[in-house]
Amino acid sequence: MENIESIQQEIINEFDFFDDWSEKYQYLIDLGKNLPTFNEINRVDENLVKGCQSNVWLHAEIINDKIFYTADSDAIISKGIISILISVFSGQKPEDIITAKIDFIEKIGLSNHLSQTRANGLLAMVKQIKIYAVAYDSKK
Amino acid sequence: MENIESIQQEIINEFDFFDDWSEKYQYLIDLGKNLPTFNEINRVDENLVKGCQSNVWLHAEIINDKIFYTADSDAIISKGIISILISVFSGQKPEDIITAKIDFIEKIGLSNHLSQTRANGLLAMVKQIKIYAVAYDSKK
Amino acid sequence: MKNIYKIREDFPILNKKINGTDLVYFDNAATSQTPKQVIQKIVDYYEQYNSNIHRGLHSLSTDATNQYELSRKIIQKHFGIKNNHEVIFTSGTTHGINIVSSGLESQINSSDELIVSEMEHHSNIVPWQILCEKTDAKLKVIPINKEGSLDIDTFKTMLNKNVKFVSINHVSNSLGTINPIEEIIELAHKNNSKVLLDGAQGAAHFKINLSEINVDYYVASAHKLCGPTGVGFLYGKSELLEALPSYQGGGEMISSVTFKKTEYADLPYKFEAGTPNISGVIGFGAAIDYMNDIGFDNIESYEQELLKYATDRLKEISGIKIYGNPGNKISVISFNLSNHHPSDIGSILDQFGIAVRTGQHCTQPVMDYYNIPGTVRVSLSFYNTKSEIDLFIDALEKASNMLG
Amino acid sequence: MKNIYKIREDFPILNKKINGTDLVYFDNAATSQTPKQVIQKIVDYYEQYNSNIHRGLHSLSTDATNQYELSRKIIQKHFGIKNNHEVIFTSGTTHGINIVSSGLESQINSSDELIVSEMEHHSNIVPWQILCEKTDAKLKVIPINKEGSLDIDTFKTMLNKNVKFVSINHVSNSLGTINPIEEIIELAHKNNSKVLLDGAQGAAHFKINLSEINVDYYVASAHKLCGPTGVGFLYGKSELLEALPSYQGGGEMISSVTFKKTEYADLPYKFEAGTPNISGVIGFGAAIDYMNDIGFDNIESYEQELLKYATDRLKEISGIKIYGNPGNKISVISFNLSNHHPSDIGSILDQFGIAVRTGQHCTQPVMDYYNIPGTVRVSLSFYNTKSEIDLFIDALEKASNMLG
Ligand SMILES: Cc1ncc(COP(=O)(O)O)c(C=O)c1O
Ligand SMILES: Cc1ncc(COP(=O)(O)O)c(C=O)c1O
Repeated sequence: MENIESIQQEIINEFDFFDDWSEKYQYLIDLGKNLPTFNEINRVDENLVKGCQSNVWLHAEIINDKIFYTADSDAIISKGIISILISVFSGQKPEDIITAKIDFIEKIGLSNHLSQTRANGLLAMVKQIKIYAVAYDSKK
Repeated sequence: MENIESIQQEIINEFDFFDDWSEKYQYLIDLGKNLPTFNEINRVDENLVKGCQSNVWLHAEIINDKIFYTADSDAIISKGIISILISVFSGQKPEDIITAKIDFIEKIGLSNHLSQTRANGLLAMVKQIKIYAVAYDSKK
Repeated sequence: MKNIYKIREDFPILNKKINGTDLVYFDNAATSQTPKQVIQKIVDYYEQYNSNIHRGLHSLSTDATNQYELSRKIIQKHFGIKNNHEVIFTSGTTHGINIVSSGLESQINSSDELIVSEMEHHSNIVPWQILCEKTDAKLKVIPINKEGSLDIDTFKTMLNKNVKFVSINHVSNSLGTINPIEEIIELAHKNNSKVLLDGAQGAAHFKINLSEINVDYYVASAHKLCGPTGVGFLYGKSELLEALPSYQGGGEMISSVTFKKTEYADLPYKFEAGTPNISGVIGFGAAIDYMNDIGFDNIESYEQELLKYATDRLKEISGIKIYGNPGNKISVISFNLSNHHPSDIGSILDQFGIAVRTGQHCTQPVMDYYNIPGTVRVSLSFYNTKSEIDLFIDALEKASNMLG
Repeated sequence: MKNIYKIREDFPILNKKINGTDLVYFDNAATSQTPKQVIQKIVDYYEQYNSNIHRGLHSLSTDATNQYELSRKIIQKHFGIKNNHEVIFTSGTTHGINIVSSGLESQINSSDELIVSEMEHHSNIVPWQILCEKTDAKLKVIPINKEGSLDIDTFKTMLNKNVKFVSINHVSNSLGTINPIEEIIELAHKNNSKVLLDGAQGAAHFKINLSEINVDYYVASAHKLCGPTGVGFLYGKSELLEALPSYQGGGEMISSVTFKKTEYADLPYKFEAGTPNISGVIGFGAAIDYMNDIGFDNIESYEQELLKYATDRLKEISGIKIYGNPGNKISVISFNLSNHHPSDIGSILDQFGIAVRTGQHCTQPVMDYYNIPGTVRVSLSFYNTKSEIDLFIDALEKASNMLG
């Protein structure tokens, strides 16, 4: 498993290929469509991320000291964003997730193309990802 | 007794002599100082005119079918204004007071020099004067 | 009507570029744009006669008071209100409803019933829920039907001697439905129920004469009427407003204060405690003057033309589902496209410079009724054009392709 | 400080002529004037990004939301507030006090006591009278003395276990007295009483750190702080605001509405029902930025200089009686001249272009204490000058001659 920083760098490289916002959006949409099916058992209110315009469910479980995230949303662009977040964080160690500096969002130029409402949603997702990590970390 | 209209005209003529606001104000102040002493018996809440920044008391009595007004205020400019109103209305018949068109206020150019608050106060006084007239008229 | 391009010149914001393309502002039901005449009036206030109003003896205060009270007269005249003191300035529709709902507390008891409808804005639901919680009165709900109209037959069966109050919007902000308010008011009055009309949406689209329709209370917001934010008004019949306790304590609303006894001022000041939104009130008057210059008849017919054009063009797109198809509606269209989430559509449209609103539009019960998470809402105003609608349709088709 | 003539250029209204002469605006305690930077910010809003805030997906809404929330941050920082959500936007000081006083209804009962002072503005008296009427609690009053200071010794004897709340102004608007709030807060807290500080007058004259003084609630109005009308803020400690019921029902303040159950949103939105005064809030932030650019230390020392000069010059005039002579005061002077009625002085000063306030200044108990119908109040701001004071003194002497 690569570390969080290098995965972020890969994402940044990937987005560098795109010429305009529509290609970025198309990429997000495609990612959203390919997000693995969410286990219906986890579609519960406790997994709802507050502060998104659409519903976002985020589930976390720990396997061999690493956290694995799965998620879903009823909006496809949200799903695309989640997909990226999962590729960054899923399979990492709690302590790494907690301390990770998340800067790829500005670097891929997406923040200019996300409304405040969506940007808040994204922040809420990152926060929730970190909260899970803190919770697991403190249980150790 | 002259009629209301001709008294108003005299007041307008009088004010025509003045060059600026300060002479008008000085005249009002002098009139205020010379307002006959108000009978203390009439300094009661029922005689208070609502809507003036200072306290204005207005009393009316009927003698031989004519209404005689007396008034007082704790502010001298208000007293001056009252003094003019009394010279216009006091000693007139109720029906004449009720139907009188009051236009000397604009014509003497005082409305430009009265704040809204004072102008409202003046209106309130005229209204009260007319209310007394209506009351006496309906008793006849 | 004044030439549409001349009208558009009055609105500086319409020149704005978003993401490199021209702004197309189709979110008028949330907030309308402000013409330069209104902006200038606000600037004049701050540059020429900014001052606290009432009781001031100096010229600035006189000017500010006169302009503030002039707005009251403009509103009185425009809305066909009998008495000047029946116009109470508020901070908006929500504030106006709350003055009434909280003021009724002592007049409502546990055997009483209040009626709202399923299509109300949250601002016309929550205050009545709070009142019902405090008094144990019952809140009843007029249902809507698939067309997005009120079910008036059911409303008739709901009326009984316990119904003290009916609070209803003139026009639904999420569906655009124009409700048969004359009929509702008549039915309610026959039942001895008072009626509050939420005019937040209606006021911007046609002229209304409150004395003629004989409504008991009416509320609206300036910001939906080409006016500034933070101001609106409440109309109430004199005798009802007099029976209503004041909402806030403070300066201006009292005539005398001692620690033994405080006397309240007369209407309208009783409800206007504290320094009001003076520049806002003055801008509100200017906005109504502006709209009357354009002419409400012109506004109405032009907006209906836009509505028809936009609806027709939308229907060309496959997968479009429009919510609400009432006989009478304003230029608001709520829709979804295939199974796409409204926020996906809204985000992509925004990239094309097209501002629409997505979500529940503060009318969650309407969304629950249609069992959807929300809609994309296009709301058109008299300063919009058919070519803007074309741009919107183009963008929507592109969004549809992107979402696949 | 920035050169005073440069500062005056920021205020377009200061060029105004009244009755042919230059305006001298000495009514700053009623409403302060607005610099062009703030006016421009308001114009920018309407010309560039006027839009309803929160939940909107489009760019205008994003811009408006960001600017609105930026103002919250500016206020948070300026007033030394720990948490951003502890800043609640209101329509002004009066509104803020009413949110608290009406919200406390369920926490106060008939054995409780509330304390205000004899020098409060009506806005900080009437809401508590209403609360006491509803709950049968007792309203106690800290007396003032001839100097126009609070009688702190008496306050100490008033504190007992029944005193739940103390509501007090930082600075008296009619006398200018700066109250010893640190001491009052400490005494109240030792007694387990909560304290609301009415900052309507204080906020414009010096910086205050609410965390340091550890006050429980604080309120102020933008229009007294070089900001626009119709906006202010309420600060409250998180846990207190959370325990307070929301004041109004409506949009924005709820997170979910069904007819079965409505869930309220978190702070600060719980108290910000309905479309707020968006342009006002944004202008408020710009006003605080503007004043910080001038520098509150500079403002304070310059205003003290003006106060001293004006007081000295006033005292030269025979028959002047100044009310209040506390150790600490802001640049406000309340006076009478011989036996002349304040409104006579005010009217004549207005003819000379000098705007002062006359009357009771919404502090009738203070006037009752001094047994006068009112005062002439001169309130100076950092954009006033000594030569304006000279003009005022000249005019006052002429008024005195005219009145004889
Ligand atoms: C000390 C004090 N409190 C409260 C207020 C009321 O402020 P507002 O009218 O802005 O609500 C004022 C305004 O004059 C004041 O001076
Ligand atoms: C029908 C209706 N009622 C009430 C409101 C609330 O208006 P405001 O937010 O101006 O208080 C709105 C605004 O969206 C509305 O559309």
